Amino acid sequence: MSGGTLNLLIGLAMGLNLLALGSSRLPSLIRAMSLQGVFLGVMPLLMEYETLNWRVVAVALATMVGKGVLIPGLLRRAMRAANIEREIEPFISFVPSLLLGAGGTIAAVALARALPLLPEHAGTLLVPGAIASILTGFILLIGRAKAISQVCGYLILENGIYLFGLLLIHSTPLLVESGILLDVTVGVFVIGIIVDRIQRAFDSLDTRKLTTLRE
Amino acid sequence: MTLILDLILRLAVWLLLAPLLPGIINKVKAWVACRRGPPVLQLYYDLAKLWRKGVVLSTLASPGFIAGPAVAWVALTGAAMLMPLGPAGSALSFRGDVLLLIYLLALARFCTAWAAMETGSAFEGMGAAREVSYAVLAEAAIIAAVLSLSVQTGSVSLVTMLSPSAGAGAVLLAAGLFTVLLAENCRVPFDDPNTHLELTMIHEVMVLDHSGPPLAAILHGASVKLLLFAVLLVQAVLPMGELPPLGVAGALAAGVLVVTVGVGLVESLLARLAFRRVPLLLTTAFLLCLFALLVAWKGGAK
Amino acid sequence: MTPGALLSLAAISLVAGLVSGLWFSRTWLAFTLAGAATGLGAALSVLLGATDWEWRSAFSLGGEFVHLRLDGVSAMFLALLCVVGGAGAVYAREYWSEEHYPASAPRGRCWWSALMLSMGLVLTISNGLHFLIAWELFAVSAFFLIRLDRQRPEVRAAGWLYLAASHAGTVCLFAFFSLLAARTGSWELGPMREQTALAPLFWIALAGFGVKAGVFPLHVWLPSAHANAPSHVSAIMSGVAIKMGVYGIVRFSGWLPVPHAAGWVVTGLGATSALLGIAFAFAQNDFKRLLAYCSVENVGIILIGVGAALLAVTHGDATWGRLALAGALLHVWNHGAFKALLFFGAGSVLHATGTREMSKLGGLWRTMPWTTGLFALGSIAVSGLPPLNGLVSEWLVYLGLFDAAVSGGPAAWAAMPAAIMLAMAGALAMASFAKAGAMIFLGAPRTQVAAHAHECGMGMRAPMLTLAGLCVVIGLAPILFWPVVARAVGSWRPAWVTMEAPVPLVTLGSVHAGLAVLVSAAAAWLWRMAHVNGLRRGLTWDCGYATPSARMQYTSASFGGIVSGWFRWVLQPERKMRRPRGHFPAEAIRLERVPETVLERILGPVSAVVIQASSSVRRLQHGRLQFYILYVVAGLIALGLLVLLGGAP
Amino acid sequence: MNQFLLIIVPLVGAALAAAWPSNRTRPWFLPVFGLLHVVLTFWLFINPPVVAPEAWLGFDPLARAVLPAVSLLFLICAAYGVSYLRIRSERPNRVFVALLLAILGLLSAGHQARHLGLLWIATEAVTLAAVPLLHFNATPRAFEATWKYLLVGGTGIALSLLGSFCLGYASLHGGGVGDLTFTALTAQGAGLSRPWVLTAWVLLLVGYGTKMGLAPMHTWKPDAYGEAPSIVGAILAGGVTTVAFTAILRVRSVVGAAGEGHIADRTLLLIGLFSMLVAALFLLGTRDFKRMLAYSSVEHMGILSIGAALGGAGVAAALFHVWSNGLTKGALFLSAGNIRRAAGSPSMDDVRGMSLLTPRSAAIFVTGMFAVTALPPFGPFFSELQVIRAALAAGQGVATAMFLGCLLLAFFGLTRVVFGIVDGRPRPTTRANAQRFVETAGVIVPPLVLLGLSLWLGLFTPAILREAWAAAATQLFPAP
Repeated sequence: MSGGTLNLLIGLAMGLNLLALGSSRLPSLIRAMSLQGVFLGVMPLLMEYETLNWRVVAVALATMVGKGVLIPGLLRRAMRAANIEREIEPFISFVPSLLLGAGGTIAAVALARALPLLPEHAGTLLVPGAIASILTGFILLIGRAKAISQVCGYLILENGIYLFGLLLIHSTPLLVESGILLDVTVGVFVIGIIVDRIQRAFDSLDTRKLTTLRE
Repeated sequence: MTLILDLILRLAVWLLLAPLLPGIINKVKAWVACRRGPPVLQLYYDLAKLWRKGVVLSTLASPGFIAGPAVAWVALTGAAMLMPLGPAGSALSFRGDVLLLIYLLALARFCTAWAAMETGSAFEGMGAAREVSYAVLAEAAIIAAVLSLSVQTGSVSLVTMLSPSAGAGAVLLAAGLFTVLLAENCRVPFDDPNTHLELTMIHEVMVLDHSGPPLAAILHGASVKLLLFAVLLVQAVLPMGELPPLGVAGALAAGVLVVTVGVGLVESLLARLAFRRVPLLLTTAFLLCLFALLVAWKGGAK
Repeated sequence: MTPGALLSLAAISLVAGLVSGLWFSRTWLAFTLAGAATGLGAALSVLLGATDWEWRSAFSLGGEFVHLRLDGVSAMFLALLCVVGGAGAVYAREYWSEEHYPASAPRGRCWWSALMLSMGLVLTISNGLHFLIAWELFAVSAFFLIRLDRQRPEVRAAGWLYLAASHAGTVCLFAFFSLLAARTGSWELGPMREQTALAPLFWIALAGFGVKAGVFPLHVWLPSAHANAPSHVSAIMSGVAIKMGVYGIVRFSGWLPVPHAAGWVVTGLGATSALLGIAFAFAQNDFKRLLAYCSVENVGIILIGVGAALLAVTHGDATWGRLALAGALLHVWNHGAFKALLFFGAGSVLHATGTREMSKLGGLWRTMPWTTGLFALGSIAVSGLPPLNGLVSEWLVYLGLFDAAVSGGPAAWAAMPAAIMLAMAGALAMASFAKAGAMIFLGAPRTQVAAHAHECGMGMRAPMLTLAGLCVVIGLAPILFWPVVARAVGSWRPAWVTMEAPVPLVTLGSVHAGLAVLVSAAAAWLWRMAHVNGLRRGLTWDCGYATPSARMQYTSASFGGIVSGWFRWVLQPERKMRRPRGHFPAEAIRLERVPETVLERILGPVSAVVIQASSSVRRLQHGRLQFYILYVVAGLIALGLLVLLGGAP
Repeated sequence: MNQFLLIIVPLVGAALAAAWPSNRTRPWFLPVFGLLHVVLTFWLFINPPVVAPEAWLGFDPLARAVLPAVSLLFLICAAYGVSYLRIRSERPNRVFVALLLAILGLLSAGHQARHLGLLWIATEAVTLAAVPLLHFNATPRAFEATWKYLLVGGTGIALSLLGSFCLGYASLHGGGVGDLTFTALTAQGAGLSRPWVLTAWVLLLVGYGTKMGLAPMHTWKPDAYGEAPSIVGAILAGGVTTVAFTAILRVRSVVGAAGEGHIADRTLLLIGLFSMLVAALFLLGTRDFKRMLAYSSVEHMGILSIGAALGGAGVAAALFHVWSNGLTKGALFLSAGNIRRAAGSPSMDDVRGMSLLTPRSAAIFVTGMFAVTALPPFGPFFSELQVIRAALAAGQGVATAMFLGCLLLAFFGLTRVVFGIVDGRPRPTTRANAQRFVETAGVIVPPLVLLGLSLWLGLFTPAILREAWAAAATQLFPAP
């Protein structure tokens, strides 16, 4: 039954990817991302529910708090400071990114077949979901002009990797957990700080302004 | 002792006979033009007169202006000493003397050009420029001719080289060397020794400012050079190997005379070429010698 | 004393000079001369002795044991280095003196010692790794010497061009020595003629050393470097440094097996360099450029000799190969001597007038009699005219070629064209130096600077006299030098060793001597005759023109006009002219400039293409983060595809 | 125990420095702890400990072959840092000093990590710790550079994490029990699942390649090196990149054990050549002498990966090159820093005639440039020659030709820029700016020492070093 729930959650996460790709308004983008973070936080609990131990719980909590609350909050603050509401003229506009994302998701499902899985993972959507989120992350990173959207893209990319990491959470917990914790630190501290600093230095979050360093 | 005697005799022959050739040439030209013309010995009189005359030196000229003709004269006489005279052979013969001969001629040219540039006159600059430039092609032709001779005879020293065998090569060589002779001695059609328009001259314009003994040295040197080339030409093409010594001497003399007369005839029949055509003719001469070389080589190969 | 002791003395004194040069010019000179003398002693003791000198170190440097070796070939080049290096050091003290160049004179002294030291190392080292080290040190010290006067942009440009070209050559040498090491399994150098698998390496070596030697298509760096360097530097560059390239070619064609075509290619390269180099020289107006191009010609002559020797190795007999190689090696000395002499002369003209353009000079013989005489002597020598040394070596090369032609083998196909081109080159050299000497020293001064020139001092005259003496001695007594050359030939190919001269060098020498005596006698006699008969001074005959001026004299461009017309296909002169118009033309202009054809017409476009590529690649770094991440993804995809394709068994 | 000290000591130093009140005396923490670290490292280097195969962290041959170079470079940069921070006394240096020391500790961890996850954590911790150092100057340009470094580097982080997951899954799929020490992975060898290994290799190569700065993932380098203080540049170029390189080497050994070595080598060779070519083309055109250093560093990363692609001898040569390039590049960075400070601009367009204004730094800069372009007898000459020889021995003739061609182009570019700023007459503005900069011993001696080390490394390479490199090579490529 848990596998079903897990796949359901992953499917929702994939849906959120498309939402993130399609929305031109930053708040909805952030909301999609944070929601995805929360879903991801739930997953380990689902996977490990019979052998539940404190580490898994910690990971789950860290994820939910970090990706679901802290970072979105930070981004919202920066957004308000820079008072930007929406993504204007992105490098890849919304419909194409949607199509790309959708196509990518389909391709991901197909591609996942190429990689052999262990029987216990055979049924899950973990791999396609991971690939799809990674793809979404890249599309946002490449296609959006606002620093905030790029950060969201980066975090969705991380979410994808996290999804993938769940394959290993049983066998090599430490790798996964440390990875997750590091994501959170990257996300929270560094990116947050830099976004803030850039907002102050350029008093805008439009990366079009950040092209003075060039050949 | 005999060596000294031989040397003196040789010098006498070369130095005394050389001025005869221009005289003969002028005589021939006169005959063709149905004039009486200057006496055959005219050049001797001129030389004697010049030798006694004083010198007018350009204010710009350095001692090199006088040293030049002297060096040139010595170089030409030295070259003549290397040239074998039929049965008598040459004063000094060694492997590679032919190259030394060629470079002695070059030395003479260098000194004449240097002396000519001394005066800073545009005319003489012009002449010197032409002299040294045309020499490039002439020397190529000479080397090709010499190569053909040495390939033919398998030797690199004049005495043995200049006993060629008759053949197609000889004809080509004769034509080529004759043209080179005309060019090197500044005869028509390359240059006109009797013109008086400085712009059109090569050799004569180089010596415009020379006078007195230096001029004498130059003129005499020029005649020695002419004789040198005539002798070279004759010995290079006439197969005189099997004749008796006297016969060879006679043949040589006759040959030189023929060449001289030929030069005279050419001068009276042809007009001077335009300067831009000169390289063409010289190249032809070079090609003639080159063909001679190929003939000689392939002949030697089989 | 053994060569080893002498060499170590030389090295010590050169190092001492290197250290002291920064402060004390006199001490530096003493040390440098001591080093040169001892080095020369070592070289001669090897050349006149029978045995090579060899030394292996107990310690290792860069992971290799130091292995020094002085045999006939290297000793010949070492002797030249010592002579020119010493002479140049003396010359430099007056020419590049403290009071004229307070900033650069000390640097110049240090780099000079460094240059001599590194070239000496190049000549003695017999280990690939250390050879590369010494080679690069030599290249770099030469570079810093060239740009001594680095405040002038054209000097900097010339220096950079030299550095770039030299590095290109060095890269070839990297490949050469690494391949050698990879094939033989060690960096050790030495005779390995029997390992025929190594033959193809010769081509890489030829390219690498050819750049330094200034062989025709690879000579691009040479003219500007020689022209813009201080004259004593030009002298050692042209006299010795480019010979290092020749040394490399001779050395490794002697030690390694050579491919079958080597003889043909080297002879061809030599003939081309000889003819085209001198054609370019004749067309120059800058007299130092003229000398530089003349160096290209002389390297060509040397290579003709080497090529003939290689032909003899592959198909032919030793006799004419030996002659040609002997000629080439002797020409290395001769060219070193007279080219250094000529550059010193050029330096004293430059020192006196400050211009390198012949069309601004003229009539210097009055103010600079010594320089004039010495330059004239150098010109006779470089044109290969009797009775000086130039002829001796060219004569040997010619004999080699003639014998090759006479021998009638396939080598004749190469020998005969080479001989003819050599003859044309000789005639052109004579023409070029008639022009140079005349334009600089004869006639009337064309400008004020030329009118107010001054003779150089003893410090610059003495080295010139020394070198001139060397030219004369080799010219008049070539037989004295035969054993040396024969020794070198013997160590190039042991099979060819011979002591008795195969050609009548004695006769040639005596003819030269006699010629010298007669020439001077005749000149004196004519001079006396002129004075006896009475000598008047008058204006040059000007065809009745009333107001002649110095600018009416024949200029260098007009003097070279005819020949540069013949070589227009390669010279590609750029003309700017305004023909005289109307009955009383106001002005007429005719400017002619001979470009560096290979550099401007071939390398220029190529490098333009590279620069184009570079700027289009640089446009990818446009500062847009989105694209940077795209590049990462692209890299990911590309590598993924690569692995997929590579993964396919 | 000592290998832990290598990590702990600098971290303690970082903590102390962070707590230290005085801005003036804090910089002294750098040399002091740097010295401690050097002493420890070389003590371990002389008598290496036996490393248990299952250990997650250990001073194994690879660490022994690289870590001393990093430590040495850090010490000298630290010595420079004291005088540098005195010049920049207007900026608070608490974070700067603390993080520099932290980076040293994390580098030691990364070099000694024998566990996939640990290696990743250490490497990425270094990346993040470097962030505040980059915007030490707090100019908008610095923030822009940091932003790019962070996102491009972050992508690298993400990909290498994904790669690590894939490798882990490969082991899991091959019946592994989830032990991700390199010993275990190598032991599993052919048991690893092939598709997953290849995927992991690509992801890890790109991820760690981003950190190394291989083209086309090098884009962050010029910005970061151009805007960061030169001491940071030196440590990034000589230290941080080497961690990524050793990471790639370790992964490469696992892939080799899995029997896919030839594919890995091909990818390494191609990406190395590509990086060299791209770097050479950039060098031909760039007009900024600090960005020039970045591109030169890209070129040398290319050389490293080419060396890594050539098997045992190549890896030994590459490790040699890590030493020689790191030390020489350090000298270049420090002298470039002096020139930059004196000239007030990093661009050829406004900087000229520095040989007149900062003669010593200019001399060091020129010498360093020659050294880094493989002029004998400096270190890079010998190491690059070893790479060439290894390539030729491996029969890679064409690759060698391209390699040499790129070296030549890069030489043209470097000489163009370097002599462009050293020669000529300085502009009056530059002159005025240079008045305020004094070439004290503090800023001249460290680069000189680095040059001296590079020379010594080339001429008198100690046998023990060669032995260490060879040992590392055999650790990665156990002779079959």
